[in-house]
Amino acid sequence: MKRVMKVEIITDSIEVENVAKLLDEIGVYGYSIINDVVGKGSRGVRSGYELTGLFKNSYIMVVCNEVEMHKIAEAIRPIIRKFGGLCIVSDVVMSIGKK
Amino acid sequence: MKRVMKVEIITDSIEVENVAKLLDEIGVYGYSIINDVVGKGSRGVRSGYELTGLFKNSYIMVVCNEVEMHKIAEAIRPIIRKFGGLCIVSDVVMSIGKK
Amino acid sequence: MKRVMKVEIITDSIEVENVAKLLDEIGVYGYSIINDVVGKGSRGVRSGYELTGLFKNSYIMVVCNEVEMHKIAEAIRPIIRKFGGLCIVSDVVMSIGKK
Amino acid sequence: MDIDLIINNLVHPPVLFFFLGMVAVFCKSDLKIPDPLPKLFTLYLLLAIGFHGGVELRKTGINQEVIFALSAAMFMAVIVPIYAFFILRLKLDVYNAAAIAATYGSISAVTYITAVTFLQTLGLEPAGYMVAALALMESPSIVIAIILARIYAPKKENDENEFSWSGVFKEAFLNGSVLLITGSLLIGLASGEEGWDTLRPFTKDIFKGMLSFFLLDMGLLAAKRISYLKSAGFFLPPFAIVMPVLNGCIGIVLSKLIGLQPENALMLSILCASASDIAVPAAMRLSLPEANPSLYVPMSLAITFPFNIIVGIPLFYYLINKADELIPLFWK
Amino acid sequence: MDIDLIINNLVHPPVLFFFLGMVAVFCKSDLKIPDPLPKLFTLYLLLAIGFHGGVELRKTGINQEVIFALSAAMFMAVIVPIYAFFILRLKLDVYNAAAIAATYGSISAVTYITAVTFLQTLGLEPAGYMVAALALMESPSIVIAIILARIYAPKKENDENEFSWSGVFKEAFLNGSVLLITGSLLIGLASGEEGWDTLRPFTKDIFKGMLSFFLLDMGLLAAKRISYLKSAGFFLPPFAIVMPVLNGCIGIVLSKLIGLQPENALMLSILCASASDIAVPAAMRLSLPEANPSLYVPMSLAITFPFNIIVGIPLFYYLINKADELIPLFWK
Amino acid sequence: MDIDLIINNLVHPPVLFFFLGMVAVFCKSDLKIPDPLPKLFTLYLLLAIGFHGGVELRKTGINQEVIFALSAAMFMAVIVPIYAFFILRLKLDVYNAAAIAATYGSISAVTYITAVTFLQTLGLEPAGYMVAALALMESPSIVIAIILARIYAPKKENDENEFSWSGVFKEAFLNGSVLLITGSLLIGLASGEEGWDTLRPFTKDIFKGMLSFFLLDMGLLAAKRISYLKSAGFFLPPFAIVMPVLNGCIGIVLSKLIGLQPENALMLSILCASASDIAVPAAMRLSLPEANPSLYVPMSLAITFPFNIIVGIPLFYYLINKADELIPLFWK
Ligand SMILES: Nc1ncnc2c1ncn2[C@@H]1O[C@H](COP(=O)(O)O)[C@@H](O)[C@H]1O
Ligand SMILES: Nc1ncnc2c1ncn2[C@@H]1O[C@H](COP(=O)(O)O)[C@@H](O)[C@H]1O
Ligand SMILES: Nc1ncnc2c1ncn2[C@@H]1O[C@H](COP(=O)(O)O)[C@@H](O)[C@H]1O
Ligand code: NA
Ligand code: NA
Ligand code: NA
Repeated sequence: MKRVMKVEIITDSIEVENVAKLLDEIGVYGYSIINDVVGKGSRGVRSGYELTGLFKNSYIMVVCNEVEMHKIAEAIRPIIRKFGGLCIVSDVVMSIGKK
Repeated sequence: MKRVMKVEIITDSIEVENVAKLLDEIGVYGYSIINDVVGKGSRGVRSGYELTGLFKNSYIMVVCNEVEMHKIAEAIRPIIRKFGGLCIVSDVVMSIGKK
Repeated sequence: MKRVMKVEIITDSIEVENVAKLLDEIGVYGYSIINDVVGKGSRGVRSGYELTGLFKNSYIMVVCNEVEMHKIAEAIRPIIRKFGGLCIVSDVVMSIGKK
Repeated sequence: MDIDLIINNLVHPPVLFFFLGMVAVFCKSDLKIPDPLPKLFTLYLLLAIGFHGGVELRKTGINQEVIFALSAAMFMAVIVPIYAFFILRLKLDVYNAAAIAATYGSISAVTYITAVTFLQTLGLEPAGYMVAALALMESPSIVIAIILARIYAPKKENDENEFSWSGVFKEAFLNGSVLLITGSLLIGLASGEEGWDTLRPFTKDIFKGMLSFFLLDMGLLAAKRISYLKSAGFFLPPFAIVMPVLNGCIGIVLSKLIGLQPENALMLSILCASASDIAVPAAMRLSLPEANPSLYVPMSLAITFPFNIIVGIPLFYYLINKADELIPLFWK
Repeated sequence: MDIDLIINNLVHPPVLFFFLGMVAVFCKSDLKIPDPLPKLFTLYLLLAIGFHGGVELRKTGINQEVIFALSAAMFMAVIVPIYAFFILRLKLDVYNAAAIAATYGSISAVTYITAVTFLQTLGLEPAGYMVAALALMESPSIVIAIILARIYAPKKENDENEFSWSGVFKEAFLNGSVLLITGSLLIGLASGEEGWDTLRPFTKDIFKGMLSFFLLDMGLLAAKRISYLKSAGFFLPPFAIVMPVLNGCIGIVLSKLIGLQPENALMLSILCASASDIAVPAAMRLSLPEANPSLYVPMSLAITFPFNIIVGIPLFYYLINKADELIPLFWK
Repeated sequence: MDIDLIINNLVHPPVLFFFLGMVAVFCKSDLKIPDPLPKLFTLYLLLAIGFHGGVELRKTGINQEVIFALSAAMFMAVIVPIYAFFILRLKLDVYNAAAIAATYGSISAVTYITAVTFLQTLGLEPAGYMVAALALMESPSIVIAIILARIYAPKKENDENEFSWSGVFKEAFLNGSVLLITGSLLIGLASGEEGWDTLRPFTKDIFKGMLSFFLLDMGLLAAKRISYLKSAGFFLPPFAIVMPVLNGCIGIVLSKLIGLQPENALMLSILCASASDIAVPAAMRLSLPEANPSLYVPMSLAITFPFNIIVGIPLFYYLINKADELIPLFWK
């Protein structure tokens, strides 16, 4: 039972590998990705383009500590600027997981 | 870094377009949708019906302010009454996103 | 408007039925499952194995009260030990749902 | 009853794949056809059946026999959900009774083509217009069920404005599966023999293979859903067998009255006997969300469907051929 | 203009399935081909078209006609996005103008094969090298559009280091769809007749069936996307019709200049007239994320594509056959 | 060794599509076959191979040759994981050694059919019972590996109650892929020639096309997984080549001892040489979750599989034909 932070990122799914690389560089312990996210934001509807599977978002969740959280926000800011999306942060309790 | 609210809605995925329309009317800035959600609740298991892709839920997440949050809860109540599901709300910090 | 807990579990998706069974035994009111989750953790990248659809995680979310939350953490600990993953807990407000 | 008929029906590869699917579930194998691949097979079958039916229908044209057969089909599609509803009301609430009645009043395309396959092994081929009967029988029971639910359901406050007849008709007649099979039928009608030659390798040659895959999946689904029926009590499982037999027999009697050939009589009776697996669940979810899908889906999928393809098809065929002896008995 | 040509084109089953898809959306049916099944059809069509083209190309070999035709194709692929860009700049910002210009400079494989299908009903078959033209025309407009956007876009601070030419060329030429059609073409070239016999039942026999499914989905998509165009104003919808007609006519003139057979002239002009539905959206999303996909995708899908398969193909064919009369008029 | 054999093997379209997939990844194209489409090809191949094998097996029946061949296959399936385990233990922990041993003791259906395709271009066809050998060889190594892991793994506290033999056998023999291929084989056996005629267009005619798609995807996957092997050290990559050669050669020797025809000897040796790509990963994930899938999956997929289809198949065929000269040398 440890207080940690949950970082949630939503951005264009073509950038998901770049985000993962940044997370690896920051050295977070792990992350989870959900790939089929659609939605609406400042750039209009992103509802997927069935012919080619384009134009979807990904949701990336990272459970980490506060220092890492700030590094993540710093690192992904240019990606979200260019490809859209958002990043939110909240407090959670790690109930089961690596120390 | 701004305190905002995260509204999470789960309901039958046939209603997802109606929920999106309501959100547009309320004028929220954006929302994200995950479509392949299964689960269990008061109406039994909703595990998807493979032949036709029926009987799944959708998860809709909206990052918004408190006023919008109340409007959303108001607007979608009849949908959740009829088609099942739930709506939960929590505080988060917007780390990157439109002001 | 009632304060409740949100339990989020990520583990290997082959165990998802076992987790659901445990949740049923505990008697939680409901739960939601997202099945196509990839990610990285202590056991390396789990990016899905396209040929067979193997090696993916599932995300399970349960809105419940505190007593149930402790029971859940207790019950799924051995599964997460064996198959990896994590379990986090946070406070949310139930805006619409069964009392 | 000729045991050869049953065996002959069962050793056909597509039907064997149905059993393979059931076996896989019973021995807890992880064999699975993941979403949305089953939808591909569904779309394919509807398209191929509709198109083939349209091409055949163009060959035969519309004559008295066609009109009689379609009227009989239509009659059954309207009458079955009504008497099914009142039988079901003995034990069930209005919503579930209506949804199950709709299920049994509508039809199952894959049961239909399994019956076609059965006839083909006997060297027979049903008339093309039977596909039109199939398309016609999909929707009426949906409308009837919604009307019955509206009449008999306890009034809810502030609900009036939600109900719309146009919505009901949309759900019933513009349902994806109804539209695809009807549209394909019309395309088959419009393009005729020439169109058929264009699409034959796709809609006919690989058909049995796609059907095998589909039935493999139906086997997996049927076996998985059986467990849902534990909560269904002692009334519904027998209903899911007695109802199709009853409907099938009425279908046979009607066929004899209007003088259908045995192969067409089989198709009509199996349409009456079959329960919807695609169109009705889709419509009920939207129009009667109060009904419990873990009742009407597994009854159709896990009991009536296997019953029909294992017992129903050869049984009805046997009865049809015996009917000349039986009907006089019945009248006495 | 020969009305028979249009009708003949329209009653072909694959085209009828396109209309069925549109009808389904207009009457608000829930018919849907869920993700990623449409991708299966896309991959199949690209593979089959490329492979077939390769096999045919090996038969004809490379001669003067081939070189002329490919040069003309290449020329159009470079020139169209340039003049389209400047026309679009009259009303649009740099990013959207560039993305739409790229869309119209590139090609649509499914429009191409609908034209092939049209010719086949007339007993004609285009030369195999036209598939090479198709593959060649996919990418250049992507590069041109990115260059134009670089030149004319307002400079952003600290952006220089993000841009990479290798990235642009990668996106343009190694785009999944470009690579699959080119790779399949090379495989067809390498394996020739013998390889063709191996794959024929897959790449040829069931082709029209897969095309029907694909067009059904295109119909669904096209009709759904039309609503997106509400926000597009009064300039873009007419552009989406005038531009293909203009490009197609230039294609016809070029074909006549280099002396192509009518069937090959039709292919060249329809390539010029068609707008990208697969390769360009994929490339723009990465290279010009500032452009709005809800403009360039529906323009291509919901206007230009239906226009081309309904009006464009028979129109261009008519014009090609009348061109000997028209071109002299044009010179006067 | 005959260079023609290699080239002949390589210019076959399905194999060329494998290379196309690899090329796509190496030049960082975004070509991708999204989930769950690859599963469709997997299910198709297993169904088609099993069914075809069953039909052929019914033709030949069970004779001494069949019994000898199946016994040899069974022997290899048991013995390979045992010696592989002890070799791997030199460098690896128990869990990973067991999982990799299971991988190399089991078989790859797609390697098998690539070898069939290779033989067909030489005008040869392996006996139907070899599919039974394939099905038989899938599972034993899974059981052996779990037993070895149980014996040699460090005891964990409170773990005893989790282990169940029935679970192990279920995973090994009722694994989805094992069940589908075995079930299809039995269906083929039961329905014979007549069933074959029913399904031939699906299971045979379009087979090479589906195989091409499957191999395209295998190429994409193999190339993508190569990078995972960076962390595998200097021991495993050579192991992934030496092991199949060793196993294949033992397979050849056994084939000669029991007097198999060259075509059947090739099938037996390629079964021995191949490493599991479907059944074992599925079983290991559940039964040995402690083993690292990013070792055993890419070894099989990114090294052994390409090695076998490029070098292994022609090499073994060459050796089989030279074996009469080589075996005496070996005995001396
Ligand atoms: N307020 C919001 N709440 C939830 N998701 C959002 C919100 N704003 C944007 N998104 C997601 O981020 C994606 C890109 O947003 P944008 O860059 O604003 O177009 C959208 O398609 C949504 O999936
Ligand atoms: N307590 C809960 N926690 C998480 N999800 C729930 C909960 N209750 C219901 N759900 C979700 O909401 C859907 C509909 O619920 P219901 O209307 O109660 O049948 C279920 O299928 C679940 O996906
Ligand atoms: N810190 C984390 N944040 C988010 N997800 C995680 C984290 N650590 C692990 N996971 C998820 O849990 C799965 C299994 O983790 P592990 O058991 O550590 O390999 C990973 O594949 C991720 O999807
Ligand atoms: Na019925
Ligand atoms: Na063009
Ligand atoms: Na092996």
